[in-house]
Amino acid sequence: MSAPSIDAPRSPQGGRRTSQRSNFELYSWLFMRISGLVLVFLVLGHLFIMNILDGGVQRINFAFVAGRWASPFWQSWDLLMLWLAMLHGTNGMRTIINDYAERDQTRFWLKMLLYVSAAFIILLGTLVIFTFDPNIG
Amino acid sequence: MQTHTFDVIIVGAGGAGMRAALESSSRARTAVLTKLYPTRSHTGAAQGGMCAALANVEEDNWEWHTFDTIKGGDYLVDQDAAEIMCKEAIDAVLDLEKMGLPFNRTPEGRIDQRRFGGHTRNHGEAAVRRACYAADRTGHMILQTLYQNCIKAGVEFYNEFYVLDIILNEDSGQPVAAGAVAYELATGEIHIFRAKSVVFATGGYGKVWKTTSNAHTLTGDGMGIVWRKGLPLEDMEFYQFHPTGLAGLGVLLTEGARGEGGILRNASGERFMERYAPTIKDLAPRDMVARAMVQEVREGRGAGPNKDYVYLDLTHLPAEQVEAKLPDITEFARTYLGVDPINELVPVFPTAHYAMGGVPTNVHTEVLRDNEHVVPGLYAAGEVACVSVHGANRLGTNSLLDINVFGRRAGIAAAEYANSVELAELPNDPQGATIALVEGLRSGAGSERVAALRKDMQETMDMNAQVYRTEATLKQALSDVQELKARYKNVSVQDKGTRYNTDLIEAIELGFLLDLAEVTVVSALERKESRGGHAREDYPNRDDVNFMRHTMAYKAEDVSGEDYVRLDYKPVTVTRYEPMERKY
Amino acid sequence: MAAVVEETTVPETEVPVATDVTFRIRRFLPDVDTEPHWEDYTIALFPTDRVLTALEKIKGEVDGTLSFRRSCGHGICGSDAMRINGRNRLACKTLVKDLDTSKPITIEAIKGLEVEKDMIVDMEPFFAAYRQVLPFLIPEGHEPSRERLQSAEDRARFDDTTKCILCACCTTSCPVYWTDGQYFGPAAIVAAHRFIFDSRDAGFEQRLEVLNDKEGVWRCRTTFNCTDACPRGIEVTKAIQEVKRALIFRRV
Amino acid sequence: MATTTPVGTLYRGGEGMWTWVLHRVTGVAVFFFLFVHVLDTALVRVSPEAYDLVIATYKTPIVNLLEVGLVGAVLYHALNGLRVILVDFWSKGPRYQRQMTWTIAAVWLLVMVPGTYFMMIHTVEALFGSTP
Ligand SMILES: Cc1cc2nc3c(=O)[nH]c(=O)nc-3n(C[C@H](O)[C@H](O)[C@H](O)COP(=O)(O)OP(=O)(O)OC[C@H]3O[C@@H](n4cnc5c(N)ncnc54)[C@H](O)[C@@H]3O)c2cc1C
Ligand code: HEM
Ligand code: SF4
Ligand code: F3S
Ligand code: FES
Repeated sequence: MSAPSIDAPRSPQGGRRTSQRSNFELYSWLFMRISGLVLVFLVLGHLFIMNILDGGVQRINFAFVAGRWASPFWQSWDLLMLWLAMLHGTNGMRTIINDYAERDQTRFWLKMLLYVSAAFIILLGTLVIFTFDPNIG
Repeated sequence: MQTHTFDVIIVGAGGAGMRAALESSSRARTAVLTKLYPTRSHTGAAQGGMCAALANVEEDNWEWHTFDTIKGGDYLVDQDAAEIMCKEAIDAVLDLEKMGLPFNRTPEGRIDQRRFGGHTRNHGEAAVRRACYAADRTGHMILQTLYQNCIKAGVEFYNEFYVLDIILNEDSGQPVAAGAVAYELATGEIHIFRAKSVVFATGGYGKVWKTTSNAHTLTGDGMGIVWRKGLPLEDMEFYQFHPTGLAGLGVLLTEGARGEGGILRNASGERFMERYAPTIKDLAPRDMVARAMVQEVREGRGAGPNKDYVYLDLTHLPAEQVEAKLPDITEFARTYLGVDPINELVPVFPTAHYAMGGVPTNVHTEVLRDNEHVVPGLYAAGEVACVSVHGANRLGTNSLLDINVFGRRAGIAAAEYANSVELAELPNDPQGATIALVEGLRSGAGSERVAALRKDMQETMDMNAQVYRTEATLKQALSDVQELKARYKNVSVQDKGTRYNTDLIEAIELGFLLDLAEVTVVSALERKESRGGHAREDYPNRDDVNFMRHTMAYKAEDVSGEDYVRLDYKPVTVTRYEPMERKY
Repeated sequence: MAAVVEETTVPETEVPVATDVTFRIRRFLPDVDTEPHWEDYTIALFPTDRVLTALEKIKGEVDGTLSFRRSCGHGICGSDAMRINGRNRLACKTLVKDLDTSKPITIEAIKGLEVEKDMIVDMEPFFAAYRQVLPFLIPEGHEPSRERLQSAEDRARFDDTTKCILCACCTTSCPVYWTDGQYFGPAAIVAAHRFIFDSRDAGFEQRLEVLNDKEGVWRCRTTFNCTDACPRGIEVTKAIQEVKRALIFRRV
Repeated sequence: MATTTPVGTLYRGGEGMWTWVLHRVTGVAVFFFLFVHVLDTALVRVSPEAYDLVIATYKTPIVNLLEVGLVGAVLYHALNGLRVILVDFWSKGPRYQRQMTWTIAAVWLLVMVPGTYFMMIHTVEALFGSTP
């Protein structure tokens, strides 16, 4: 037919590939929920302490951080929060890319960019928490 | 133009078509051509149930069912066919269950059954629970289940292909099926489907009337195509008007509502059916109930501002029962009339519903070309066909049964025949007539509008050829229809495009409707008696001496080349039930 | 041809009056148009008229090229899903009185499937997804001679999802489906649900295999547009949720 | 084949659709903030001065306002996340999703009103001087 037609967004013209027999999507879906539950405490707690408890952001400075990370409790809190939030956020971003990137190529490269930068941030953050030296400077 | 070749083609993907396809596709190369996506077929609108003497809830047997069918059909039923249907009914229901149909269940987990009009215990003693059902969505479940099983079986569908002609080879002096011509809605292209057998399962033609329970697409294409080929149509004067359509709209409320205990009342609240059918009252056969309702209105006992309807009363039934067993019709009343059946009376009036007549076939579903001879390779099943198991009036639930029993038979017969013969040669220019029809309409510069002609036809049919008829009204209808046919020659199609030209299709469909309206009226004029769905006020009694016979209508040409309807008659097959008075 | 009723016999109450209603319809004729455009039509309608009646009237009396699918006319065949005032509905189940007629009523094709002409879209991808979830009974063991037994409770378990008429209102209201046409979509999942929770069915594993796919149930973000759109009142999101849980608790 | 993009009206989804849109927007916003936040915190490894310098910007009124926005976004995302989890795992969840939506809206307001006060109080004091 030569008549023009309106294209539907990424309609499955060629038929979709059938299942790859993996539970990846299932686990990733579950992970979003479980990590979300844990993050409620970690992130909301973090925000509460940092932003609202006596003086909020005004009292934060190097010394404050140094004091906090002297305690293994806060160290593990922040570490867990970092990992979970980043994995959760990255996985969420992956979904969003899957939704909106129209071409397979675009989708692939966007995801690569996402994974690389996420890995970088996670490693950097971990490094900072572990190797933090309060006596620097 | 494209040409396709199959062993069997089935025209129509309603209950009858898909039941046939399930049988045929496992035996021969089969294609289903349908103008609608299969799940849009009107079988899906059927509500109440499908009868079979399963005896799951009370004593019953297929012989009683046969008797009820014959008596309900006012003895115009071919009794051998009715026997077959009622006997095979049990397996038909069980087959559907095995295919996955979600029937309602008894406490023991068996298929539940309920009462339905005209179905009785021991030859009319009392109403019997015989209708197997899935809430008030039985047809929906049947259609879905059959489609699902067609997917499972890998049946090949050509969706939105309008069959506009059959191809008959007449080389040997008698017509033999050779295929069909179809119009593809998406592209406007004409396709030729060659096949050894052709099964017609195109459903009814309720759109001849204005107030109807039928879908917009029930335009009698199959009957019209066969008719134009010079093949007969049987018993077209017998059309069923279902008592309980939503007043003014025609949307159906199943007889199952009365099966569950619903009562018809007139304006003063009287249960008037007690006067017309003292034994089974509201569960009398449809023709009787419809006439009673019209009678009440005529005698001034109708309700509403125009006193032109009666009430269906469900208010005395427990709300849970209504919600659970009649959920859809409850919603229809709420949506379309703003009436809540739980605590309000529902305005109802008869609505054009079902064609008892149609393409004559024998019990093997082979299409007849006269009283005795069949057209080899041509089959018909479902509402388009007239076997005749419904005679002058179909009992509720017997149609879903009909489409399953005879749909199955058609599928098997068509495939077996296809496997035993060679492909018939195509006649010259098999698509010529169809192209002329399509192009003639598309390029025509007429001034008449399809919608206007259709409206006029429907109005005259509602006025003059509905529940009650007389010589005068029928003559009026006939002259109106003939005038409309003349105007139709000048009809205009505004959409000149090729793709999805529904304007063109509606014009073609109107052509079939007008033909069928004429056949209906002419057949009705000549049947000077009252029987079943055909009630002549000028001849109020049944006349077994002169009219215990089927009408066979043929399209013929008179000396001046004008078309007219030629009538002939065919005897009724009687096996063991002698006609007697029909009292309930 | 209707019978003439004398003025005096008609009570004053409830005599409906026809009023002018404007429809703003998104037209696209593939034979002439390169792009869809909006067009207004004003016709007289009764409050109890269906939108489908209005479309029929416009087609019959004003512009025969207006194209849409329809069949049953009362919400049972699923032909006439379209976007009415921005929401997916069946034209035959939407009454004029339930819409705000002070503004034009907008009508356009459902979203996410290719528009072929006016309100007609290509339904093939929709049915293809349906076919992929194995929407048929996969029984276990050999056939019994009579019916398979099923308790009323077991029958009730999947009643809701048996009501589906495959109208596509749900799938084409789903934001995920709009952008990712590969997603099976709610209607297909509803079909799968109908069989997964049927006590007579033994195809659980096969069906779950399909739904566990990358484009299967996990794609659903519980936006509830499907549930809101379903003309049969099916709790679509709930059905999807039940399938998700079935996947997790039987396989994890 | 594609010649034009369809420009129809906006789909008029219900609460469910809009809560999802917001969830997505807040999720993305928080994700990008987290990025920046890890980077700025990493400055503690560089020198206390560098860290304090960056942190000082957090204390400016404008960034403080953004800060409130962030907390609002995280809070909404968390609450709606809980709603989504309930929809997924509580069998009555889908039926009560609307009620849950209004509940989280109420909770969000209940937390954010005093929260904003506490977060902004210092800024307000710094800008206009503390009230005696
Ligand atoms: C509202 C309602 C309720 C009913 N309730 C009951 C009930 O409770 N019990 C009962 O027993 N009966 C009931 N009936 C009657 C029964 O449903 C029908 O008679 C029966 O379903 C007809 O089935 P069918 O397969 O013959 O035709 P349909 O289901 O009408 O199918 C016709 C098929 O033919 C196709 N077709 C038509 N023309 C063409 C063409 N030109 N080219 C290609 N394809 C074509 C269509 O696409 C369609 O697929 C009811 C009917 C109605 C209207
Ligand atoms: C505070 C507690 C949190 C909870 C309870 C939570 C919960 C959830 C849940 C349940 C989802 C899945 C939504 C769905 O499948 O429809 C989700 C998605 C997402 N979350 Fe969170 N989350 C939290 C914190 C975070 C944080 C800190 C980030 C940023 C790093 C984040 C970023 C995202 C993103 C980007 C998505 C994807 C959104 C989408 O697909 O639409 N979340 N969250
Ligand atoms: S679930 Fe509802 S909206 Fe979706 S296709 Fe079925 S009937 Fe239509
Ligand atoms: S609209 Fe779509 S996202 Fe899920 S809840 Fe319905 S399928
Ligand atoms: S026309 Fe059948 S659902 Fe609207």
